[in-house]
Amino acid sequence: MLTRKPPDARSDDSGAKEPAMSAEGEGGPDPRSRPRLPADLHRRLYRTMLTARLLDTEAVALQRQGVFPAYVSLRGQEAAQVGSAAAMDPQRDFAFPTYREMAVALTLGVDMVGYMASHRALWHGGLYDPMASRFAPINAVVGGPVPHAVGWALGEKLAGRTGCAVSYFGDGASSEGDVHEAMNLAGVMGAPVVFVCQNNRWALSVPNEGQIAGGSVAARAAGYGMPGTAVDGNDLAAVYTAVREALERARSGGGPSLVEALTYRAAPHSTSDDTSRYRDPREEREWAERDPLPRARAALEAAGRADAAFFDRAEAECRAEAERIRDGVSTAPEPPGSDLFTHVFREPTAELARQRRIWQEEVA
Amino acid sequence: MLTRKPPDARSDDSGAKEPAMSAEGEGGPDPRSRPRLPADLHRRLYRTMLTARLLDTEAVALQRQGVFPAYVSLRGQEAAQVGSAAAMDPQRDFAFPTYREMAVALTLGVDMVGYMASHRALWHGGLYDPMASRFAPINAVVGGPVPHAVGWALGEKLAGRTGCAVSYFGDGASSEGDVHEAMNLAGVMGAPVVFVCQNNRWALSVPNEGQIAGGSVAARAAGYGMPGTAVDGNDLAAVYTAVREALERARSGGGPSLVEALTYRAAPHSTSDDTSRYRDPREEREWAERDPLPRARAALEAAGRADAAFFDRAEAECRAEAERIRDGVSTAPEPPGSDLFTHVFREPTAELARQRRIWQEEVA
Amino acid sequence: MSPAATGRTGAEAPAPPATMREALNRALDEALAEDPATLVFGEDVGRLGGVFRVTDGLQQRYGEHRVFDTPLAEAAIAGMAVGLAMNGWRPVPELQFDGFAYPALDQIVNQIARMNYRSRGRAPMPVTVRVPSFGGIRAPEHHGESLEAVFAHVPGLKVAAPSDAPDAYRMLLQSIRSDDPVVFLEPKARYWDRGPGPSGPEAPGPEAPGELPVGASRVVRSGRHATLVAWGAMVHRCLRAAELAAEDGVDLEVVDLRWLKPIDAAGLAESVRRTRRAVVVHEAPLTAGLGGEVSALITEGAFSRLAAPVQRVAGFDVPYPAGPLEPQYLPTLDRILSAVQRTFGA
Amino acid sequence: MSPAATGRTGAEAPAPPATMREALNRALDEALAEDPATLVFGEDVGRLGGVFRVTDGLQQRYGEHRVFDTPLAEAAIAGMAVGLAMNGWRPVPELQFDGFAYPALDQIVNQIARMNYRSRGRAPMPVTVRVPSFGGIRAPEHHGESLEAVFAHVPGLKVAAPSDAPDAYRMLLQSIRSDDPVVFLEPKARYWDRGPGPSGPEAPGPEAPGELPVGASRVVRSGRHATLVAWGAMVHRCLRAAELAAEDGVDLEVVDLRWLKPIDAAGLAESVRRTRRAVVVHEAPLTAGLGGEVSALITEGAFSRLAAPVQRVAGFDVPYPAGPLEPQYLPTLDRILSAVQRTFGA
Ligand SMILES: Cc1ncc(C[n+]2csc(CCOP(=O)(O)OP(=O)(O)O)c2C)c(N)n1
Ligand SMILES: Cc1ncc(C[n+]2csc(CCOP(=O)(O)OP(=O)(O)O)c2C)c(N)n1
Ligand SMILES: [Mg+2]
Ligand SMILES: [Mg+2]
Repeated sequence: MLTRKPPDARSDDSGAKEPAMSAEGEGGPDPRSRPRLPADLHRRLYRTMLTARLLDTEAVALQRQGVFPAYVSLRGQEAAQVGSAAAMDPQRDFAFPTYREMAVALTLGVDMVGYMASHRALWHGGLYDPMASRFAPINAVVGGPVPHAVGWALGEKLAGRTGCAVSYFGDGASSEGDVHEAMNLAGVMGAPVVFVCQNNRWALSVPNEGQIAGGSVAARAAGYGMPGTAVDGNDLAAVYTAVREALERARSGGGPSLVEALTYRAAPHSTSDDTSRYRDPREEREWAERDPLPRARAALEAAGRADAAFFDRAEAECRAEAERIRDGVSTAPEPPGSDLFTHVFREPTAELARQRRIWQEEVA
Repeated sequence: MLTRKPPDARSDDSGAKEPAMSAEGEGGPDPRSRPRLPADLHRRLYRTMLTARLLDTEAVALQRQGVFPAYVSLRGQEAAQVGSAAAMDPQRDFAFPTYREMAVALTLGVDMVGYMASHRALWHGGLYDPMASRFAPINAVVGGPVPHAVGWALGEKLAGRTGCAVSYFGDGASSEGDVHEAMNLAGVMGAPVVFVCQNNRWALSVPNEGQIAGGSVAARAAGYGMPGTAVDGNDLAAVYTAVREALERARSGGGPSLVEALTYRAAPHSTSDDTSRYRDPREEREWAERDPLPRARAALEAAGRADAAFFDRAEAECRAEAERIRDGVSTAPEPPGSDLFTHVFREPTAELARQRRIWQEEVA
Repeated sequence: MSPAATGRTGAEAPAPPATMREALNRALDEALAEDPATLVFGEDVGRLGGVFRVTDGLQQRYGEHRVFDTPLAEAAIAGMAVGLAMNGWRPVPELQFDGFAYPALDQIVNQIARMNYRSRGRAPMPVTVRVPSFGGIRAPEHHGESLEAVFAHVPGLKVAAPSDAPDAYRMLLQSIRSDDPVVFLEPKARYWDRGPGPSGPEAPGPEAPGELPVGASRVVRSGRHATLVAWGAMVHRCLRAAELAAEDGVDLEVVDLRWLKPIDAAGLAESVRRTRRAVVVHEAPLTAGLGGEVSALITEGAFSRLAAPVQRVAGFDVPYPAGPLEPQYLPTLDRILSAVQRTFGA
Repeated sequence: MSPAATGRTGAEAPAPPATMREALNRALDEALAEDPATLVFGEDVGRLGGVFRVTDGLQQRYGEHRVFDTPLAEAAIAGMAVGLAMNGWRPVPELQFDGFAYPALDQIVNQIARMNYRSRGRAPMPVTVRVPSFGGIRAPEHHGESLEAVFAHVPGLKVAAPSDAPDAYRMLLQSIRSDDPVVFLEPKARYWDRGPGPSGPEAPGPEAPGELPVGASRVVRSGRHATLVAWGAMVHRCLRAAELAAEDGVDLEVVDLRWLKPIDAAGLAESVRRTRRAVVVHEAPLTAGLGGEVSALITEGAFSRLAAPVQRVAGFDVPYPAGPLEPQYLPTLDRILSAVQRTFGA
């Protein structure tokens, strides 16, 4: 009789739960400190992270001003999102986001006014073109889009094409049945999909301890016969490298993989949330020290890849970009009421036409 | 970055997929051949297996005669079912079956006429008393009852009692989201539940290869932080020992475990099924050599625990018992039509009373 | 009634009427106090006290064994309730939002609703599934859905939808005390309202629970010219419509259906036999909505008295929309009043 | 039309009319042949050819890439269809039985039905979800359920339920060719029947697909005294009831609704304006069943002509029962005829 021991969540092969600080953030002579990103890319992604941070801050402000009814901040997860999305080939691959992947959208070049329109409640799925952007409509069902990514990836394989799907989900989502069904399906079918779990430690008010039996999402991968990797999700290069490896594997017929990016939801779950009810502010302070943005900056500096002028310009240009998006979404026109009826079906029905007439006569 | 390799499904620590023949079936001087069951229990369980086999055979015949509209045979799984159920404490524990656990019911002392009534389509859940029998109503939703077992077990823990739940499910069920959610829940809550997966290699027409990514259900346990064990499911003593260990662990506060009993569905999925469409008869013949019933008999003989007289008497008595049950279920009265209305609610509604009157006037 | 409960609802200085959130919280508090088998669980109901604070303070008061957070897994939440009930507990799970009840539907329909039947009464399911429901709060997708027609169709379930705070209190206690499974739909848009709806009769306070039996509707405004039938937040809107109609001399009766299964067919027929006209109003999409059932029941029960076909005013047959379109999707006062007019042949 | 398809339906020796299983199989075959983007998948649909053999031979003909078995996971089956559709495929997933559609419901309602809307028409969902449905075959629990009211309530879905083999063929091809998602409910009890129902008009053969538009009902028997409305296997039962009534000189019209969303409200009104009486018959439980919707639509469309309230004959509000009780649960000929009598004031 062969007994499997539960994995030690902190042991080496199940993914460290306390993300080891990457040497990047500390400079120094440690050989691991050598940048794992090409210099150009490194600078570019830093700017994307910065824009995301600034736009996120604007969005929180817009909610306070009543422009957005609510907003879900990704603060603290910029490295996980930008690093993973940058590893994709935007010509071939396709991302399936949740509701918190703003920096993924930004990295993939999604129309950000259209993206943020979802937070202004102009249209649930956003007003960008998901097919042209290769970034599926914003999806609020936790776990729901994960099987979509597997289906898309399988479709790519069936067609003999080489694109990969990237499926984003959270630590909380890992408990949903859909995620299990999707991973097993991907494993059985050898679908070219990379599951990117942003473990930001919290699922609304529930911490990992109350969510993830065994302590590691990455460790689940073994049970599906796929590689599972836990990385420091606040280390831009580490995330980028892990996802890139997984994409290369998928692209060359090696099937699915799972990358768990260990990060932190630095902000409340949403602007309606009150973290004081359930988490210790000390934890937030601890994680503030691992903020991925200063870390990425320090890494650039340590590698001698950017000087003060670079950072000044980045700050100015990224801020301008964030403000452009902010202004764009703030002033975007509301969709006309007739849009209620326009997109329900491709082949319209008489009954819906009748209801549209009622709307026209009695509501519009 | 730490990469987990997919487990080799045939390697030692993820559970052998080809069940190693237990030495019991071969006799010989191998130290592993020493019986792992007390002699009395060994004889008793052999008789239970034999009754199950004979009753199963009667049931198939009843279907051919048109007494049962359909029947799902457990042929080949007697050791897995009898061994696991015998490890339970029927005073404290509670079993949550699927639709194929006839020999579990038999082992637990369930009223078998009431059990088989479900196959005669007298009442879907069976006509036995599930609460008194500590054996939940027959459940046809694949994966559906698994969370029930976790809830029951959690209830036991909350009450400070020491009972354990035993959750039965198949290899096919392991793909269902409910099973994942239930296992994660059990792990997070430390619920005293033993998950017994009877991997009979087939889920209707789909073999393990098309069902279980990674190849092993037992290997999934690690991802939930619980022990997972793959045992030769046709080895009565091995199943008994593994489930007993798991129950002892659960009972003493050690939380959930998973036991995967590797066995074989020797019969078609149900009497409506046609295996020639999807599986090689050679496979059936191979597995016939590992039939758990002759193996249990050989083990008794090898251990000098039973002689010809014992087997003759067992044959006669078990056959009589199987025939008693067969005759009982064949002649059991059909439930009255009013039963349609009797058990819908505990607190009846006027509307249902009205419908019952319609039934009385226009149907009965 | 338990000391804990009386301690909070007794003869102290008269407090302002509770909001619906507070009323529901009180009902849960009382249920936990009066029966140690009662358990409250779900996503974020423990430490956080629920996203709407309906379970606020309960974990502190009754401990982590009685009030607890679960993993994010709706099927498991509903499914564990089955096992808990089979082990003698009285589970009150919460599904965080209407739209996220779908992953739990298999367990609710195929398991919770049938276990008593399947076991021939041996395994009753005294389970109350709370679901913050309906729209009107400009929420994200899947946070404004109306699933009552789905639940009401399921044999073995009872379905409640209160419209104001005092009734929410009474109906929740009644549901939890019931030995049958109840799906309890809470109108999110009314969570912050105090007391009964405008023009509603002064409903009895929390001290007089359960005086209306399960399945009873109530007339929240009597009138002579037509009957409006609604539940949840739409009751309030119908009361507003009745006020406006009254200015034009049209005297509308408003029936708060309260129980969506069983439905008070007799009460509906009684009202419409008097008024001879009926309009049913709901947020859910029109087609196959519960308005069809209500319309059919009224027609069956009052056909010879009906002056006009029962009118239905409902959400359109479109997915629940985002912010600015929400008020155009939900039944407006104009649409309700137009429907009333149609019953007068206008 | 593809050579593969014509080869089997062309000018060879006249074959006996196909059973519904065979007709559906032919439609799938043709859909696979005519559009290489069509995929058929689900539990046991490949090697086995489906538990009812509806997909028999398709994997052999089109290969494991076009017709394949999935793991036992309904949410994944529906969910993968979304991704496949977004990648240009035309998925035709099967859910093995009605009762096992519940685990897929979240993906069907919250994803498949909404993706076109959510994406403002950028990500259409040409998905046809086949569900062997309804009762009447003395099957185990969860194998005799009627979910049409649930699906018909969902904005963004279309719902089909054919009643005989030629129509099943046409409607399935029409559904697969549609760019909107269709839930296709196949009446298991009719799988083995050949040709149109008794007394039904000789329906056009498979060679003339789709001549009725999506949403059209059809009169399968014309009559003057009352209209019976049904779908799936109940159409056949209504035709039998009409034969019996004819013996008593009562001339019943039978409308096969066919499309349960959109519903042919105009067709229903037209028929009942002529006959002045209507009975709707379905297997699903009465309360909140689609009969309520049909009753309301008829009442709205033909009120001034109605001689009596629309009658509903449905399954009782109880979980679908086992074997011997099944015939007592399903609408009987007696119940249908009694309801007709009630429309005559008897
Ligand atoms: C199926 C489902 N259930 C519940 C919710 C409500 N809800 C929204 S976000 C959330 C927590 C999600 O946690 P996680 O997956 O870790 O993602 P994060 O919010 O941390 O990014 C919950 C419970 C939902 N959106 N979908
Ligand atoms: C949720 C659900 N989906 C589909 C089915 C139809 N079905 C019945 S048994 C079965 C195969 C089950 O395989 P497994 O779990 O291995 O159990 P076994 O039949 O081998 O005992 C299927 C697909 C079902 N009963 N429930
Ligand atoms: Mg999280
Ligand atoms: Mg199996």
